[in-house]
Amino acid sequence: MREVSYVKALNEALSEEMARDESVFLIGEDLVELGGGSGATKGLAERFGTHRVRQTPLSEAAFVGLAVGAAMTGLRPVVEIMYVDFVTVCMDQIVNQAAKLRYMSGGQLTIPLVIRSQGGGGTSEAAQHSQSLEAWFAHTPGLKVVMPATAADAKGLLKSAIRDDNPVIFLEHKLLYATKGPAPREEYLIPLGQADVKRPGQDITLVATSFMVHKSLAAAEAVADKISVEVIDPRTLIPLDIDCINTSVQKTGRLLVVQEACTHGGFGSEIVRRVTEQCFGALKTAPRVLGGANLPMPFSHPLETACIPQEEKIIDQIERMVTDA
Amino acid sequence: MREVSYVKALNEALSEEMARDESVFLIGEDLVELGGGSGATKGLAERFGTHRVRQTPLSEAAFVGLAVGAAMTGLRPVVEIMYVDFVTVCMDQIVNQAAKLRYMSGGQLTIPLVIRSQGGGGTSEAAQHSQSLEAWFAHTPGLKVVMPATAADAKGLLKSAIRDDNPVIFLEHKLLYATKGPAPREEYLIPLGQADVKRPGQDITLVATSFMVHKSLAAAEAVADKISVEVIDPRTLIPLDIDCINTSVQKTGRLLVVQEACTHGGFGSEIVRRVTEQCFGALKTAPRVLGGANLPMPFSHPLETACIPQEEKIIDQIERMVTDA
Amino acid sequence: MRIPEDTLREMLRLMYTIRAFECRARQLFEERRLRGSFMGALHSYEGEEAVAVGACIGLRPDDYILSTHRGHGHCIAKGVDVKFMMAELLGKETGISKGRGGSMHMFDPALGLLGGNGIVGGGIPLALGPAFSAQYRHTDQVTVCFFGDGAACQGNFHESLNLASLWKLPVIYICENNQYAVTTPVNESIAVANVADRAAGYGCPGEVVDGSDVLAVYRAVTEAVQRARGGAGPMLLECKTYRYQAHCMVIPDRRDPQELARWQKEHDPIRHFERYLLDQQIMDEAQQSKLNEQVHKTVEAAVTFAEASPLPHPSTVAEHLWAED
Amino acid sequence: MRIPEDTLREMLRLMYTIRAFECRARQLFEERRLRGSFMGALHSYEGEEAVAVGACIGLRPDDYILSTHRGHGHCIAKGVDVKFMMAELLGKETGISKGRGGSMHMFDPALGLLGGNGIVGGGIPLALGPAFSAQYRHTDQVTVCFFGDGAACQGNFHESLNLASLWKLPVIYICENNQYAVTTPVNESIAVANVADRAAGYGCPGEVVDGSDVLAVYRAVTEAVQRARGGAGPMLLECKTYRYQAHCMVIPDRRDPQELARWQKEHDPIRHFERYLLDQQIMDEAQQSKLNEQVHKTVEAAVTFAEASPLPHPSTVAEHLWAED
Ligand SMILES: Cc1ncc(C[n+]2csc(CCOP(=O)(O)OP(=O)(O)O)c2C)c(N)n1
Ligand SMILES: Cc1ncc(C[n+]2csc(CCOP(=O)(O)OP(=O)(O)O)c2C)c(N)n1
Ligand SMILES: [Mg+2]
Ligand SMILES: [Mg+2]
Repeated sequence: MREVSYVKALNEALSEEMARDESVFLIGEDLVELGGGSGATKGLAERFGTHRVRQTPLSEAAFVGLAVGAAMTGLRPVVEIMYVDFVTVCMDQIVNQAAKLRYMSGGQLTIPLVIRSQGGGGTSEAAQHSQSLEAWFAHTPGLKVVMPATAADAKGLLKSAIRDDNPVIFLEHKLLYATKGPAPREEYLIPLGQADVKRPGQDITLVATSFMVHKSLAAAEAVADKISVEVIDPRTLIPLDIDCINTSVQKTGRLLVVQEACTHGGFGSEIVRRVTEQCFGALKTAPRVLGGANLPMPFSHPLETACIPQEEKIIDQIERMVTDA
Repeated sequence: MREVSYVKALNEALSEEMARDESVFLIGEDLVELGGGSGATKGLAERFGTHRVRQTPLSEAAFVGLAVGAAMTGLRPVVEIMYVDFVTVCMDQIVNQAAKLRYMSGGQLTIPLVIRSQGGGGTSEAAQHSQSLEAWFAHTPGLKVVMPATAADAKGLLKSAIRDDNPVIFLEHKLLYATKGPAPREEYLIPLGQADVKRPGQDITLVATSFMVHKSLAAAEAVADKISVEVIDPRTLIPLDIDCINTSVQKTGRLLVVQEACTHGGFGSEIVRRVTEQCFGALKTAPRVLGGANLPMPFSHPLETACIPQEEKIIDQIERMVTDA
Repeated sequence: MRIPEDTLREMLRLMYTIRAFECRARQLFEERRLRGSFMGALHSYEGEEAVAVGACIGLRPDDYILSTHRGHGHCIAKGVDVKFMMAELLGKETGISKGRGGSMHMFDPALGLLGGNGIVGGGIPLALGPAFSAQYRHTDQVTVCFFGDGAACQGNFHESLNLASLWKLPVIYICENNQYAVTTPVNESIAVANVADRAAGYGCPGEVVDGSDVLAVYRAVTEAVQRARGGAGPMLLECKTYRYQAHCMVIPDRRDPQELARWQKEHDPIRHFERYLLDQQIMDEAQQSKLNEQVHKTVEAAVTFAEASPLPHPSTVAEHLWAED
Repeated sequence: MRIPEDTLREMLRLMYTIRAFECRARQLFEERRLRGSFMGALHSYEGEEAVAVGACIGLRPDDYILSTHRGHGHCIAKGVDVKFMMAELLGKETGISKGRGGSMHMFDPALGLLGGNGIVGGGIPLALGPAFSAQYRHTDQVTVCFFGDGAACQGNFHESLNLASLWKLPVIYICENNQYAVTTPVNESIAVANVADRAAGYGCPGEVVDGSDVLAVYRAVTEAVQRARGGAGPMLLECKTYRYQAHCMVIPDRRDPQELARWQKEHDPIRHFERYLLDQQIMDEAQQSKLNEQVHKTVEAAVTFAEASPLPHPSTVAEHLWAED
């Protein structure tokens, strides 16, 4: 299969869906010439016109609100918020409006909306440009939450998100855009709510999201001669394919969640809660979360590195959990 | 000890701290005549002047920002956001500014700020006036999070929050304001980070927050003839007195967290994660969270009731966990 | 502008209906309060009837409106049957939002009613959406967005007016300046005399309108609608008005009683319009009081319908969250 | 207004320093990029020097400023030693924010520098705080808040201008209109010709200033400062200017090169001011180039200092989060 970059895969998904359905339009900052914060929308204005690729003023609350209102009235907006850190200026339109409108209206409204954004650290952009905020959205009933880790997943999941009739928060990672992987050139969909076993194994279940999937795979490879690690990427947090995770933990008896978001109160804790509840008898040791430091992301490289789970730490945690019990 | 309502206890705390320290001022909507959303600031403008009780336009981002900036420059603002649901319009000033400024400045700035707000359901105010959003703040490094359940705790904790040199999110509950309890008339402080065992017990540890403390105590009482329930109110989520909870679970072997917030990704999951990690060997059954429904809060009374953990459900869960293992 | 007599009579009927509905809703609220049960927050539109009616009567069913927390008048003026509204207020399954929404969240997309809002100013960005959608789909539908003087202080107002004007969206922003936001008088929240004057800062026309004169509102809105339908972009109208009741049912009214009396005496929208119809010999007193009686009967029938309707069953609580359910 | 010659010479020195600093910082960035290491986001202030210098030179050390993502010029103009800035850019422990902040987050409260901001418009509400604080403490300190043409589209702008004007806060809002927000030209983001014209909507004076003329900026700001110190409230100044570099180091510049050339030829703030000083016989060419050489030496010494400084140790990463640490 041809190799394609994550950002190109996103671009293809947008392009295919725009070609397929006239009601799909893009809205956000600097989408036209720059292609948005990541380049994912490059070339789309040329192809589909600025009528459908709407570059906005710096007014996130207004353009997210516009998108929600457009979705209520039959369009299928795909919004870009340049960095997920900036959701803080438009949280209301996402949380109190988009997520709740269908329910509050007794099912009368449908909000087919995708909000794309990028999270994560590792580029020395400091505390206001490096957060991983998926836990906020996963705690907001009415939102689906998607976090693709590979080019193939990015394309298939974004297409499904666009076709979904609910508001979907689609979280990319800034260090993934340039990564390449195999992905079909032709059209395909990956359903929301289906985890992917990225590497099968027997001794421990490692659930990782977004960029952490790659670090976890590297860690799994590094210990492969002594420990057989199963790496699962849930791909979507809401809906969560808990069955896939449970099945794995029933087999391995051990669960380690690796997330970049701050450990405290992150979505990893939610996975631990559910697995503990549902697989208690099978657990050989306490499930754990290896997450980001409970700190704002520091600027300086060595400090930033210390805040993000690194391969060595994952290896260390795997080894301790497997020898532990 | 005299009995006092929760809202009066808050009022006393504000009043005492304003009298003690001129740099303390209040800011928010309708604080003067109405006393704010709950009446907690009633009479304070008369006593201290509108110079120190600042009633604002409907501009949460502006007045939270003002408070953060005032805190940077030596004042000690106590902000009221009428309902916690409205933090969505000022999340940036809380999360990207208040919480991060000290760290980003390398410790040069100090932000002695309290943001008071009310959460919770039970009054048929529907989806945009009934949320419990503590998990968002607890997942934001740099914020302390306080949730008093009684009049005595409300007074002692609010006074400590005001004297704390960090940004503190202080979450009240709309059904608690009218409740009464014993609280010293004179000055006292309750340190942040100290849980309170509201009822000692042997068979199961019940960790409950805010209004759920009272429902949990009622449930504990109801089963008292057959099951001995220990009810712990952490009182502050950040910092969390995990030692107190662990000690209890080491004794009981069982943990049930009762929270009003949506179960998925709530702070209960975080407590479960930590207790499971730290008390794994002592656990007789899987820790559980009994939380709110994963739904926007519905308006209609029977639906709303179904979304909030009720005494019977707590009893049922206690019984199942104790007979389970 | 010549207005057909039928339209004039319909205006009066709608104003009567709003007043009767609000009055009856308050009674129901009080009755229930005495019985110790909640009906949530109830914000009366009495005194402001001319705004909703003057603004909506000239709209087509496929034109959109965005309403507020004080929204019953908007719903009635846009053509919603009061029996579904009354049922909603009582939290019944037959309610217009199936009991999920309540007073602040009434929706009827088939009539272009895209909902009230519990977040002050929350509808302002949403309104950009249907307006954009109409422009995108090349229809000539317009959107009317109601908001208060309090809401005019929210950042949403600024972002949305700018964007609407920049993109020439067919949206009419109507500020219902009823002189207060809860207890805060407008001169303590807005630094200038007229909200409408701010339109200049966005390059769109603004106009102050006598909000107690239904014909003045009708004329101003009709002109704005013509402009918008013709592609000339948005307009900001500020209707000066006054609410007759306290902010909502649970908040005491401490406004100057003489101020209220003066507005009722000199600016009552219904009396004013009754007199006009008499003067123009369009309806005599007998016809007017007959119409009013009919309206009261309709409202009474709505109460009967609502009281007789079933509450939603708790087992259905999760319905209407996801589009696929 | 007679300006002392020393002040004029100091203005030139500061403008030289800013340009030399930015130029050197870009070189460092490029060097590092070639070596495969990050320096985060770097936003050059070249071309806009007259704004920061004209605005800050007349301020007292105890006056406050709030800066932006493009903030190096503001820091230098407010008196920060470039060696601590350079060390911050390289993420060193000796950096002005101890390496925690980086380019966008430089703080020096002792000099009144209350920080840059990674959130566009994030500083606008914060600026209300020190202004309020000065009013509250009865000092005559003023606050200057810088923000861009992009930031002027954020809701924060509206809320803050209104509140500042309403409460007559001693704050001067300076819009640095450099014609673009990333790739979005100002006429595609603001619906009117001048941001300054919006001041009328808040009841405070607004003025358009030639941002390439340091004396024009100085005069306008001095007047605004006098007003504010005297208790007459805020003012909105819009400085028309142009940035010479791409939005930041990682974004390609696709602006019309002739447009840039024209600004550089006709409006270069440094050349313009050099010529003025020659004309007024305050400094001859030799003196100017000697000054410029000194400045370059200072900047070079800063680089040496920064390069020689240690990186923060990862074990210290958690320092500076909480006030009590
Ligand atoms: C963002 C937000 N802040 C505060 C509130 C609480 N609140 C509800 S209505 C209201 C006053 C609204 O005033 P205005 O916009 O003038 O409308 P009116 O009630 O006068 O019709 C306030 C402060 C809210 N619902 N949302
Ligand atoms: C709330 C928010 N939205 C988007 C961004 C991404 N961003 C960073 S700088 C910038 C442009 C800012 O333009 P302007 O305010 O004119 O300042 P300039 O860069 O021109 O100095 C954007 C969109 C951000 N940092 N914050
Ligand atoms: Mg009002
Ligand atoms: Mg700019």
